[in-house]
Amino acid sequence: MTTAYDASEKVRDEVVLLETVNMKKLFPVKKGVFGRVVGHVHAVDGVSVSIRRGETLGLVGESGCGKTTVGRAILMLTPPSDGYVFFETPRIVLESFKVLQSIRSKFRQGKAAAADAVRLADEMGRLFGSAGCDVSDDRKKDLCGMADKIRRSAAGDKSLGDSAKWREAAPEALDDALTEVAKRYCINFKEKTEMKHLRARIQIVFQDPYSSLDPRFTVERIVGEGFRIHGPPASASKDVKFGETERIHQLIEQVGLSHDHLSRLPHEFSGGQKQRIALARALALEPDFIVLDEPTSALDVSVQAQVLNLLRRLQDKFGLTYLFISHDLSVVEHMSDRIAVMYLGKIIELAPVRELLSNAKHPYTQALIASIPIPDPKFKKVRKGIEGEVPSPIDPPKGCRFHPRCGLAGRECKTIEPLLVDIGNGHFVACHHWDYKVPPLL
Amino acid sequence: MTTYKKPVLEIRGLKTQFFLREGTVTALDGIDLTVYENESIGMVGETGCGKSMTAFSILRLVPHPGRIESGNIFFKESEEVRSRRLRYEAEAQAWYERQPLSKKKEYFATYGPRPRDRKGREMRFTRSEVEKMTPPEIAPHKLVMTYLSLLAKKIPDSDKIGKDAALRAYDLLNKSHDYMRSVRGKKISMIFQDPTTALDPVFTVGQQLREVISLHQGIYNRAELDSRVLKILRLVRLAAPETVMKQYPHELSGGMKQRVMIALALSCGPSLLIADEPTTALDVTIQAQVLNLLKEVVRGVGSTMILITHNLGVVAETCDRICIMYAGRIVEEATAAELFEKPTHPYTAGLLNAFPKLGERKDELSVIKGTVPDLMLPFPGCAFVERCERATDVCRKVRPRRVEVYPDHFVSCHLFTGGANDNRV
Amino acid sequence: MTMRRRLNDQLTRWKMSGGAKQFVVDLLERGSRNAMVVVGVSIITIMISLALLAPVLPIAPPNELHLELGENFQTPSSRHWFGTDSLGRDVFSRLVWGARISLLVGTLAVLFSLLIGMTLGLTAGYFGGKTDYIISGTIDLFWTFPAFLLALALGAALESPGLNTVIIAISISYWAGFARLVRGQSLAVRERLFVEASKALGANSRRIMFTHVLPNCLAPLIVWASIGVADAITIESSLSFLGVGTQPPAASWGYELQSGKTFIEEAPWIAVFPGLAILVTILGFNLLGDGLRDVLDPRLKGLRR
Amino acid sequence: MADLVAYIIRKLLLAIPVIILATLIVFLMLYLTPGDPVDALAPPHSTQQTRDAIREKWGLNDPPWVQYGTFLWRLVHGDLGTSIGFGTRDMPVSTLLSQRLTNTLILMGIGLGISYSLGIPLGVFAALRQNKLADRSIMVFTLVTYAMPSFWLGLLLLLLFAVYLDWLPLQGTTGGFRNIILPAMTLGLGNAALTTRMMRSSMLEVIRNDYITQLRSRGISERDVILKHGLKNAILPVITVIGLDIGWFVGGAVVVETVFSWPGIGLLMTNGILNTDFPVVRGCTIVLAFFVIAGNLMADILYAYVDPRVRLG
Repeated sequence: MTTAYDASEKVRDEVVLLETVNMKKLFPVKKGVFGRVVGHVHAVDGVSVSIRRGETLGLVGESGCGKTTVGRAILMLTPPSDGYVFFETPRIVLESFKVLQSIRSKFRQGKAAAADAVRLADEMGRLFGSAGCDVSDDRKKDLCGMADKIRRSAAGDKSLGDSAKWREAAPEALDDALTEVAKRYCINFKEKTEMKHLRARIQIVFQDPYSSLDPRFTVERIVGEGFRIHGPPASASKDVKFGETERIHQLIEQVGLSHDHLSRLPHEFSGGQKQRIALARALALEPDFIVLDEPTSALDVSVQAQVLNLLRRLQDKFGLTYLFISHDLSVVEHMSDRIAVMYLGKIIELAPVRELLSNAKHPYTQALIASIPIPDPKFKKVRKGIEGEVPSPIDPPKGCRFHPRCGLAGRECKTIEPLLVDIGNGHFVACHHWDYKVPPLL
Repeated sequence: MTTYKKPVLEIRGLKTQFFLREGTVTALDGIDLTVYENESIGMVGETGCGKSMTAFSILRLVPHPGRIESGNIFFKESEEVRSRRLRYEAEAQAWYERQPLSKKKEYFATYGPRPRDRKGREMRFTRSEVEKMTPPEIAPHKLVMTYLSLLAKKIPDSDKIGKDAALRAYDLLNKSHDYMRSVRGKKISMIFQDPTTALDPVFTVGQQLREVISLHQGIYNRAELDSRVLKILRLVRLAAPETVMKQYPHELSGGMKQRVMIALALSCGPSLLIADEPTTALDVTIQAQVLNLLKEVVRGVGSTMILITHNLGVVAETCDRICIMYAGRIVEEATAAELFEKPTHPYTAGLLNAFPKLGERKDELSVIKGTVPDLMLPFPGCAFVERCERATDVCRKVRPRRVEVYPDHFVSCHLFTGGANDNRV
Repeated sequence: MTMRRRLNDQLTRWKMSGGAKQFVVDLLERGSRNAMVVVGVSIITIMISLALLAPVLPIAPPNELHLELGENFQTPSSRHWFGTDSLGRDVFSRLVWGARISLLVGTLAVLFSLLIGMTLGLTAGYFGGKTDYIISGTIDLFWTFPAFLLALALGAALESPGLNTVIIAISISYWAGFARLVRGQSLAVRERLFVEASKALGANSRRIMFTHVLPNCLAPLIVWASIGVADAITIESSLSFLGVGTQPPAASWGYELQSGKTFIEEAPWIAVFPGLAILVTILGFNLLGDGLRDVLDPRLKGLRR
Repeated sequence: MADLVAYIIRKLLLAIPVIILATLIVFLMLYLTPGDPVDALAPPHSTQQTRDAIREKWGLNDPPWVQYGTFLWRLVHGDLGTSIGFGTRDMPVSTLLSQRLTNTLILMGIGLGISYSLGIPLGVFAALRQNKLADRSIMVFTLVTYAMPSFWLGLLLLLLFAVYLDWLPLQGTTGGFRNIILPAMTLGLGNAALTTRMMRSSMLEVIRNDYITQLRSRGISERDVILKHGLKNAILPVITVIGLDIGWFVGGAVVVETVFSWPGIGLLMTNGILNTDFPVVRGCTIVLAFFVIAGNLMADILYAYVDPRVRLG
């Protein structure tokens, strides 16, 4: 009867596996005798991206654009300096969180009106009143109470006294609510022990297979390292007698190696085999989400194909979610469902694969696609690449970061930073001139 | 309408080996290649297939403990001398064709494995031994000896190519070290893969360019040198060449460094430019810039280019002709269009399919099973046999000859030599 | 025969086991193929056995004086292999007894420096930040300051010259090398991706330090310790030569040399043989160190002293 | 050049805490001596009056940091106390030091000269003849030379050149230049051996680099490749340890001066130790420590001058 309603309800109940909200990572640049901080490398500068369960999000960009830092920040290997990394969060919580954030920024700027306080109270009420939000009941009651008071104060109820004046109370309640949600759902707000458990669920495979395996460990120890940290593998879902050794054997088979490889040391393996071992190590704790940081860029083409196929197979088998980071758009295209393009610490375009390749809107994405050499001499096109090189991330250009190299740049590009806007079809782009008609690329 | 193409460089039976404590690695195993004037030829292959080693062998800069074991590299031969040589070679080829298959293995140095004794060591022959082995009625046997005796590192006066002084005079492998130095940088020039490690870190860009220019062009006047340096830096389109000249390599970005490298290579107007993975260390947009520059500049200078890369896309866009290398051998050679349209060797076909192409998303990439063979082990037959889906018995035993399957399209595979059906083995 | 096979089996099993045992087997296997290591180990073994067996060897007691005419300044002969000194003592016997002191000082001083250095180096590498800043500053200071000079100043100032003083002085002066090494190594290893992977699996810093960082420091530490013993022996003999180290009548190579110096024209053997003993011992440890460096980690070639 | 100047200034500033720490350690030496600190500073068998004067002068009753201040203040003014040893009693330590300073500097200068002018060419030569007979012999020779204790080497040289061959004077300074040859050789040879080994391995590393192949591919002669490009790169690690070398020389100078009775600061120090002349020993330690610090500073600056990459840091 009400299928549309059902669908929307489904979306509302959906749990988003990973979402970053305005994630930033700055590295201080030190200089002089006393290590004075003279500036910051804006490696990641406000990245908001969401990854659904079971999909592969590709992240492309040139060296120094911050794509590797995004992966490392999600894993807390280099914890983000600002922003939120949500893990396994119901969509309703996320939506409320974003609304609350926008209201907070209004309050910070001092532009808030009574209507905003009412909106705030409504939003808080909805968030902490719902069962989807997993916060202790006491805190929920507290926060709902606060929301209630604010609403009444904003509505002009004088009976509550000065202490409940919405102008003072609202920012406080907002901070409380945001912290409460962040503490429950954000990786970068977790306690140490909680973090350790989360670590088992998010894993990474690095680019360089040569340095990612300890040269003094046998393959068995490398693959089994997770069990030394988190204890033996969970046997509840598996056969009763399912010990560590069996699990390691199973893992090593899953990545296409054999049992007699287990007692060997990393230096006896080729690059592709090392990458398989690294993959087995990542899979050992049965993670949900794996960051693949250029997993094949150190490999030869024929071996790369083997590893890419393996990654695909494993994803289907275990329902894994990937963040696939690479500089190679053709590989990313092959692997991903959606692609995000990064430039100088920002995501400048994000779209489903086909949409991005056939209908790229951002001039940088267009240039990136045009720069890729096509292994087919029939396309001996005159390349419409871009001039110049990526500016320093220490002092990125004002306005749109791409404007010094952009053919379409106008005055507004030099001053106003374009926001990532939805242009339909799940296509997001951060450009003032995305509407500009472009000749087809391929 | 085949126009006569003038060859710049002709490689014949080039074999380069590395002598390690663990054994002998055969990095190049009988390379034959002809590079014509004003063309750009791409050499494609995976790590360890010997594509870079070909470049170093041409310049005779094979690092220790490697050595060029045999072969000839004819550089800028005169037309008359070349035709004579081709005649010798054709005679030898014809003789070889007449041999029963079992003997082919034993004899022919260029196309087959070297004869080995029971311990697997390579056998070296004296002249009389070779004559004893060779049926007397066959005249071109002496050519066989050329190759065999080159192995023995001496050229007896009875073999045709070896005796022909005019022919030998063009062979780079016969030249003195001083002569080679005058060729390097001036006539044959090279661009290296990683510009961060291939420029001397403690000299400025200007100093490094001046050194090369003054060496090969005999210019010692500082002002003139500087103007030359600026000219060449402008040619590679470096912004602010005056500043770049005074800078050290570490002060430049990767793309700029590679431009400086190109400037170094082109500074003396070489007739042959060897670019060894010139864009591998660069980002894709910078790669596009550098490739465009290379194409343009090479055409502008009127030079010939050998482009070595692992990226099929790069050669497809840049090169006229492409050689596919595998385990130290050239397995297929064709024009770019032809190669991508009709990949003939199973390895080429596998490589093309394993390469993810933009806009052609597949569920599964087709793969070449297994890994590259150990170059320390001798393979009497085809090097690709272990990974080949269509390998037969003969592939394991006899090295496939190079055959022309289509016009100007050569392949070394028993599927096309007729060897696969040869039951005389 | 079966013994040998069983030993071989055991070694193979250890080799496959990874970790410390595998490291030891590897060390033995590769070391025995390196000529420098073999020569070095042989020299050191001979020196150590001489030193250990000194009390039971059929040699004259080192302090037995023979002041009778003709008994002192004897040239080397079958009775006194290395001759006798100005007091008629047997030079060979004094050298054998001197080996005890040199080797003891060398080993103990290196052991203490190793302990100080490893603790401080690991602390700096483990905590990083301010702690690292202070510790590495101290390390650098001690590193640039010549160990010998510091030991000399300490030896001159410390209460009573003697064996303990020398060991303490050398340990205090020499630890910086070890600390630098461990700190540098731990910083380098922490950058390696396998440590990152371990972190991603949830390993804490302590686990990373002890399972990844420390084992990867082992090879350079062994190399360094071997060369360190040679250095410590040099310093000890230099101190004794200057009269700050071991005090007579205990037999010490440096002191023997010093007393032989006066008679260098008439009885060169008194000074020549102790020097030779020092030379051979130091050579042995240096050979072992250099050889192990080649065997274990060729990248360490740049390291010095 | 501006970046080089900034670099030097930075290095000079960084030397200040080092100097302070070094003087602090020297200051603390006094408290390592047995008994009352006055015992170490006052001549033996001196009257209570003299002892009180000394106690007063160095403020030994003050709190430690004030004492350190007094010590520094006097140090800056060149007052290191007076000698209490036999023969030099009551002479200011600074006078004793300044008399000997030149001799030590000459010895170390010539020693350094010998060690680099021998070590660098030998190292390059050995690298170019890697694993050949010449290389092997050089390596064995340097290994043995380095293992030789310098006092023993000195004695052997004396025995050979002064006693048996009688070419050079036994000891002292009366023979002019001929006197310095043996001490300087003794001091320089050990470090020459070390420099040779270091230069060799550094050169071997450098010639494996891509840029060396690149230079060869430009037709540049082998001589230029090695002596111009190779040497300039290979010498960098050697320069980084010049500071350590100077430290080594300072330590070695003490021993060598004693062996050859060369009247430098080292000999002064050994005599001071034998005479239990604490003020002299302390003075010598300070001067030698300054040598080390200055040497390190010079090495840093030299390094920045040769290697353009360092200055940025």
